[in-house]
Amino acid sequence: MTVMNMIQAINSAHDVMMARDDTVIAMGEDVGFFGGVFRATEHLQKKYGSNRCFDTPISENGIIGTAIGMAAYGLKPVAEIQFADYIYPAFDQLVSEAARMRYRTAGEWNLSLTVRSPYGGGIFGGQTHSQSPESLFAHVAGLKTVIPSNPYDAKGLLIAAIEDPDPVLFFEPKRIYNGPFDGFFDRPVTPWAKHPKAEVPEGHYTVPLGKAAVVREGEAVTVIAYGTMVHVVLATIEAEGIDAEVIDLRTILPIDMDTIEESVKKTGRCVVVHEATRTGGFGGELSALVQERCFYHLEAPVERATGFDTPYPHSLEWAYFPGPIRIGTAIKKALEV
Amino acid sequence: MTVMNMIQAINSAHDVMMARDDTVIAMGEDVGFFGGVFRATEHLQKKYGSNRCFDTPISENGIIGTAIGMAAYGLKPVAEIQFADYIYPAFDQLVSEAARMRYRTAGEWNLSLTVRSPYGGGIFGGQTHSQSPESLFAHVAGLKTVIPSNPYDAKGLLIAAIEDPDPVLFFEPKRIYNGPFDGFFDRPVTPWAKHPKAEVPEGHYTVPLGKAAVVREGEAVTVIAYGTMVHVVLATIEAEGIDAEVIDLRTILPIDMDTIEESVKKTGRCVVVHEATRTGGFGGELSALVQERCFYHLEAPVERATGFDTPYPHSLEWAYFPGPIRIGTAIKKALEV
Amino acid sequence: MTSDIERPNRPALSLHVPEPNARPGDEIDFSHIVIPAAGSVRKPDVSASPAETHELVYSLVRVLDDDGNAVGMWDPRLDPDQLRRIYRDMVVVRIFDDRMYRAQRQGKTSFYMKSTGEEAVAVAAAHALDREDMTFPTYRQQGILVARGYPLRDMMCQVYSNRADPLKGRQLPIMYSSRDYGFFTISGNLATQYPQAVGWAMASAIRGDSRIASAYIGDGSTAEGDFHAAVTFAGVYRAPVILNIVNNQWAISSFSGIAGGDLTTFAARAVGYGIAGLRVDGNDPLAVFAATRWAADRARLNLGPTLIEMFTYRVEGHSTSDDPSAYRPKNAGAAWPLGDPIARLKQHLVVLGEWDDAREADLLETVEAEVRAAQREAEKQGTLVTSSIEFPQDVTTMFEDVFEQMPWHLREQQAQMVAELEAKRK
Amino acid sequence: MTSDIERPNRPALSLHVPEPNARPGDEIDFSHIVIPAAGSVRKPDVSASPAETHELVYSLVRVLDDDGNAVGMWDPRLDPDQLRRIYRDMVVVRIFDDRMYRAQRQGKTSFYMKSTGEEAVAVAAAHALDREDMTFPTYRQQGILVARGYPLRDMMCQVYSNRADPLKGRQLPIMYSSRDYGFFTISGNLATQYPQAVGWAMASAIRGDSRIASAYIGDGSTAEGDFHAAVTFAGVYRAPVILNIVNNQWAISSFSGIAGGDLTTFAARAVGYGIAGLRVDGNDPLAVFAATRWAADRARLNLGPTLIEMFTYRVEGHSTSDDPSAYRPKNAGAAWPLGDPIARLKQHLVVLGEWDDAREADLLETVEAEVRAAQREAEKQGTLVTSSIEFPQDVTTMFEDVFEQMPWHLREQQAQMVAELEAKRK
Ligand SMILES: Cc1ncc(C[n+]2csc(CCOP(=O)(O)OP(=O)(O)O)c2C)c(N)n1
Ligand SMILES: Cc1ncc(C[n+]2csc(CCOP(=O)(O)OP(=O)(O)O)c2C)c(N)n1
Ligand SMILES: [Mg+2]
Ligand SMILES: [Mg+2]
Repeated sequence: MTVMNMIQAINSAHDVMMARDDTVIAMGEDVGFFGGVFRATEHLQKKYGSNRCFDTPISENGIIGTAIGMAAYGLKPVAEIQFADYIYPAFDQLVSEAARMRYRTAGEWNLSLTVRSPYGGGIFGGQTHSQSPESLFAHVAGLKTVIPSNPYDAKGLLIAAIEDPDPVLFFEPKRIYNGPFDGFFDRPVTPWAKHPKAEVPEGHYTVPLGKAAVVREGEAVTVIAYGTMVHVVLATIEAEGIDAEVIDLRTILPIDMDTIEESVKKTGRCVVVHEATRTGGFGGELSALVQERCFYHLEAPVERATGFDTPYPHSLEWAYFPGPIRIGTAIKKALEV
Repeated sequence: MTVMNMIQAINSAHDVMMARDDTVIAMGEDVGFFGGVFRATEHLQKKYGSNRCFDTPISENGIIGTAIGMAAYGLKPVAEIQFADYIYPAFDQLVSEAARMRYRTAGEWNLSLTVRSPYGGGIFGGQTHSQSPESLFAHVAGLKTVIPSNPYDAKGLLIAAIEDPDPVLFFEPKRIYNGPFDGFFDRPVTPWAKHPKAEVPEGHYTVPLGKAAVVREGEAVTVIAYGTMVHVVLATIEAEGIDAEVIDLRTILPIDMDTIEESVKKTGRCVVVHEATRTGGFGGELSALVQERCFYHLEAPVERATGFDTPYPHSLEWAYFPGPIRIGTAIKKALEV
Repeated sequence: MTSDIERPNRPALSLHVPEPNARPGDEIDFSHIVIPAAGSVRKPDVSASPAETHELVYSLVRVLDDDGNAVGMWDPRLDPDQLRRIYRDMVVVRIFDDRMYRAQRQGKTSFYMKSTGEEAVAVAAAHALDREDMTFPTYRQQGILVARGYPLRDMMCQVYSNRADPLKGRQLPIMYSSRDYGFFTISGNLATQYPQAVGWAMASAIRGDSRIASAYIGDGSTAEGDFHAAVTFAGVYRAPVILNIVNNQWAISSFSGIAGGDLTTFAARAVGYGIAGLRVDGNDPLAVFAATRWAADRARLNLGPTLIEMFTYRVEGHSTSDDPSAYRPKNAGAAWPLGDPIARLKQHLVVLGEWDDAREADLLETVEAEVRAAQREAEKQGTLVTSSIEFPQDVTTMFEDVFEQMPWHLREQQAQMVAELEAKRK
Repeated sequence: MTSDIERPNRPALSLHVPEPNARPGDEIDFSHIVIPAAGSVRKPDVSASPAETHELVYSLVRVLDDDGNAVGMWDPRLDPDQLRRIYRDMVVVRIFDDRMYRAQRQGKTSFYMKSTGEEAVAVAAAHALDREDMTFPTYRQQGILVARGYPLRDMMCQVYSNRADPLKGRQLPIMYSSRDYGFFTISGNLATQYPQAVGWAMASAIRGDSRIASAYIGDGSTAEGDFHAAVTFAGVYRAPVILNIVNNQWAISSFSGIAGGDLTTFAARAVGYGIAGLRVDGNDPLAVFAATRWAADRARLNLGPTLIEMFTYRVEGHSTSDDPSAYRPKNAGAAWPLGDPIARLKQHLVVLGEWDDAREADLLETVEAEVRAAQREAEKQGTLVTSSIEFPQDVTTMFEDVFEQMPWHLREQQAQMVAELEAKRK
């Protein structure tokens, strides 16, 4: 066990897998010599050669298109999209190609392809360095989507993603690369070092895809969150003194409904939290599922605390970001009746 | 008034607007001389010149990218994407650019841009001529999305879209271009001629964006649908003898919540129907909104009848398509308790 | 900086929209097509620099002259048996296309696309590749499957979406896929296969493998961003890939000018990217073979990609959904000055004394019989079922292969569908 | 078709990954840069065919020689006043950049990007365009705003996201937008502005207007699909647009070889598309001016687009988030053999007898004062507020301009946010 921040954990997942399996390669803009703008692929080119870790042209479309070809060949590419906001040029290759390959070939070709991308807000990155597009991919049959909330999970989930025989989108909440963020923008930043989930094994292990984690047990209400929001939710309920059960979804799709149902049936109340814009966000799907499957257990409407339906505004970040007040309000509303 | 099918109504909307406003232009693959693969732009090049109605290279990206530039100049382009399944290469220009232009320029630039695209299944078009991607766009702040269900609305909504100062996606359910489809694949096709909504004024009129239509009043349950599904729902409740209130949403975003709330508060039950795959589909958002806003009126969970979460299979279409049985089952479930 | 709000000295601009030189009712006119004499084009050494190939992008590699002789440096000097195999495969494709076209017209399937006039582009190229090389075709290279001996019956089963359809009814007709035959799954989305081919080739290079990739794209589809990504990546990493542009001069109803074909050749794209390029008479099977072999040899020597424009003509409609007489003169296909690839190879065989009427009659009869037999076999497995829920396939397979493991939500939906079908059957 | 499963005759392939010729610790080496003598490049007639320009894409249009003389056919023969205006504008940009860079380091904003060494590419080009022409810049053409007289204070207010920020705090610093100054809104998404510029130019042509568009893209960003779409559409419709590629040889940490720059010039892309192309010494303000004017004249005559590679060097880091010493030798910028555009124009003015030390001192003093004054004014409107909810702007504007009319859901969210802020302030 070593203490790692999220970047180190992600770097370590690459390293472990590239050492074990020489079909694993890392590619993306600035990923090679420089090791990525967030340094997630640092040292890999030096260690494994530029054959297995290299810079690509600035063409997200080309990155995913060629990575699909490599996966079709039998490699396990781990492709970085520098910011999730820049994944859209690759949308067609992801949706029409990666997602469909196994199906349209009746299993003849599968793609063991991982697409990593720094994701989410909280860093004054403005409209194009802050987005949370997970719900767009959750709607696409054939894609898995994963969002870790801590170094331990990040490494274990990334290894599981790389080993998975299907394409996995792996969104990394960049706000918590260096430390968990509780949403109180005016408090000092805490580094990962103090967090139990920063204890990360150096070698190989996996955290299974499709399994949520109950990160806090509670009786009053179930709060479903993922990524940065897990920490904000925990800080919120602590500040408010609410006995919430907090589920860190970890995998967006396939959804771990068992864990959710069990919890909601126990608490009778549910709040869904995400950074992404509200309308058409993944919260809508979760809310619909919860009320479909737990209707007779629900004592109050399922509430959502989310980003607002505007582009991500640069300087108004702390009015935009779903922080403790927004989440606290939603939880209190769910507890009202 | 003339009797028009949907293609004729859409063609007429172009014609009326191109005659009234010489900043309106039509462009897209095969849109010029040939008049579009579904003939929606027939005669326009001849009538208005190849300056105002022209073929484009096969680059959806380029079509939307240049149309954005034209709209920034002050034109009102109506761009056709040949099939909604081929809109993904243009996703970045739509999401990162068209949707954001007014916001990021603080209102200095707005885009009066309409993107039309044949959409949905029911024609044995296989995976890439059958998709219903509306929920992807509903999640994007800054885009409006419209889906008509009949010739009268198609023309009026398209004119409203062209006149709208913001970008509008206009998805045309291709299964009902030539006649309403009731979902009973083994019954003979009825042409539009027999339908009251095929009576279409020849001149200018609008159907407002953001306004749903109650196409059938009823007391037992509210069914929300749009596009082809409106007809399948009507046929289903008739076959099952259910006194449902049927809402044709017409505009996906902005959502007409007033109409929905009023209806659900009356009936106490709600079913959402769409062709798109279920998970992350727009039904999730609608379901979430209904239970958030009508929770204490709901006597049963909001049900969803949707496409399955697989790619659209060519020959298994009638097992995939959300037909009368699937919809009927959902409605009956909503009525059970 | 001038600042003249009224801009009196500035003339009015106007938009140029390319138009083909003949529309329905006009006389077809191919006088603008420049045809260099067969054999007149230099063949660079296989290790030539890209720049040394660039004069070729403005010419046309041609081997067969008007009299059916193979001439010049590009003559691949194939033995008569191989010529006959190529000939036979092209004949199979044409007859196959005709029968499947008719099957669609008879309502046995939803859709079909022929490759009439373009058979050489697929067949002769496949003969010039190794059997293990991976091809990334469009819907007009069914000839590759034929050349590699893929069973016609299986192709037809795919077209029919029937019980024996290897793709389980999931794909539109003609969207074949066969890993074993090195035929990458055809996508309904144009151009996506191009960067995938480059990625596959890069992977082969990363692994120190010796197999190369060969990709196809239509003239119209070169406008897609995927084309640009593919050629950029191929050049940067010297990917062992052949990038074929099949310029059949039409993209549904728009002519190649709408894709930029009035400005320069499609082969000239190679100059812009600084990679090797060739422009080839796509209706000349020997030229297609020779150019493909040259490019393959380059790729195998780690000299990187070659972009090849296969210059040909789409003789028939785009697909069964298309009627080309709505946008071009009726006789356009027949008037194409570079002739028919099958007729041209036949003439060559005749000139060589390796073919005659008897053999021709024999071949046609055998192939017709073979195709007919395959069709009979295929139809035993059913044809497309449209107005019924009596599917030829096990309908529950619809939920398989979305992922390797079926998640709970798909299992639930599968059960729901089974229940629905039972209800429908009642 | 060969079929050798074991493939004994096939050598192993390998992947080529381009590498710059110097990394940190190495001696910087620009010996591969070919620099034709100033004045040595022919200037085609403005109505030349694209093909007549194509030899130029492999050369370099240069006007200023090593001694500061303007030589050759491309000399735009500007009068000294205009030269001094261009000079002054470049100086303003450099001083502005330095101050804003420092402001970012002082925590007054989140981010900044300099254009050091690339000032001519924006400033001299802007001087060669009409004031009404629309420019579609990247984040490194702030020089266009300066050249067009946009208030420095307003630029700074945008950088500070303060009360007077014309973009209401919504955009990252330096993502300026000004319709009135013909400066199209900068996007955080690379390359998207390129097809937009072509569309704008097409619209101008459709309307019989006389204004043209000028678009900018970085060398790295040419790999995006948008680049390909833009050039394809521009060629097909002969759009009145100048397509500038600013080749500063770096894209964050990757050198231009990763974008294909080792294979040919970026200007050579023009050959591939069959449009006019030029390659220009981007550090020579007179060459930039002349090439831009030539391309603008062509566009105004309905002769279509010109692709111009502005060959320059990114002297400093990519942005305030970047440290270039991690991936290239430290002194790279200073060693760039084509010099500094400001120094070169100054030398020319001195040679002409139109500049001297006194004027230089005077200019620097005036500009420094001007920039400082603007900064003072701007800071009166506040600087970026990060750890507080005391926003300089009216925070409710966050919900405006998503659509022209605010729909109910945004009104509800706006009210929610107001309530939240009240709660936070308690
Ligand atoms: C991304 C995408 N856009 C549009 C289409 C519709 N479409 C199918 S074939 C075709 C024409 C293709 O022309 P070309 O590339 O020249 O190929 P050809 O049919 O001539 O072989 C079009 C526009 C599609 N399949 N995919
Ligand atoms: C679509 C997209 N992908 C990636 C990025 C991240 N990014 C910002 S600038 C940059 C490098 C651009 O290099 P170049 O085009 O050469 O322009 P330069 O910075 O040298 O002016 C990258 C990769 C982005 N902004 N947008
Ligand atoms: Mg074609
Ligand atoms: Mg650069």
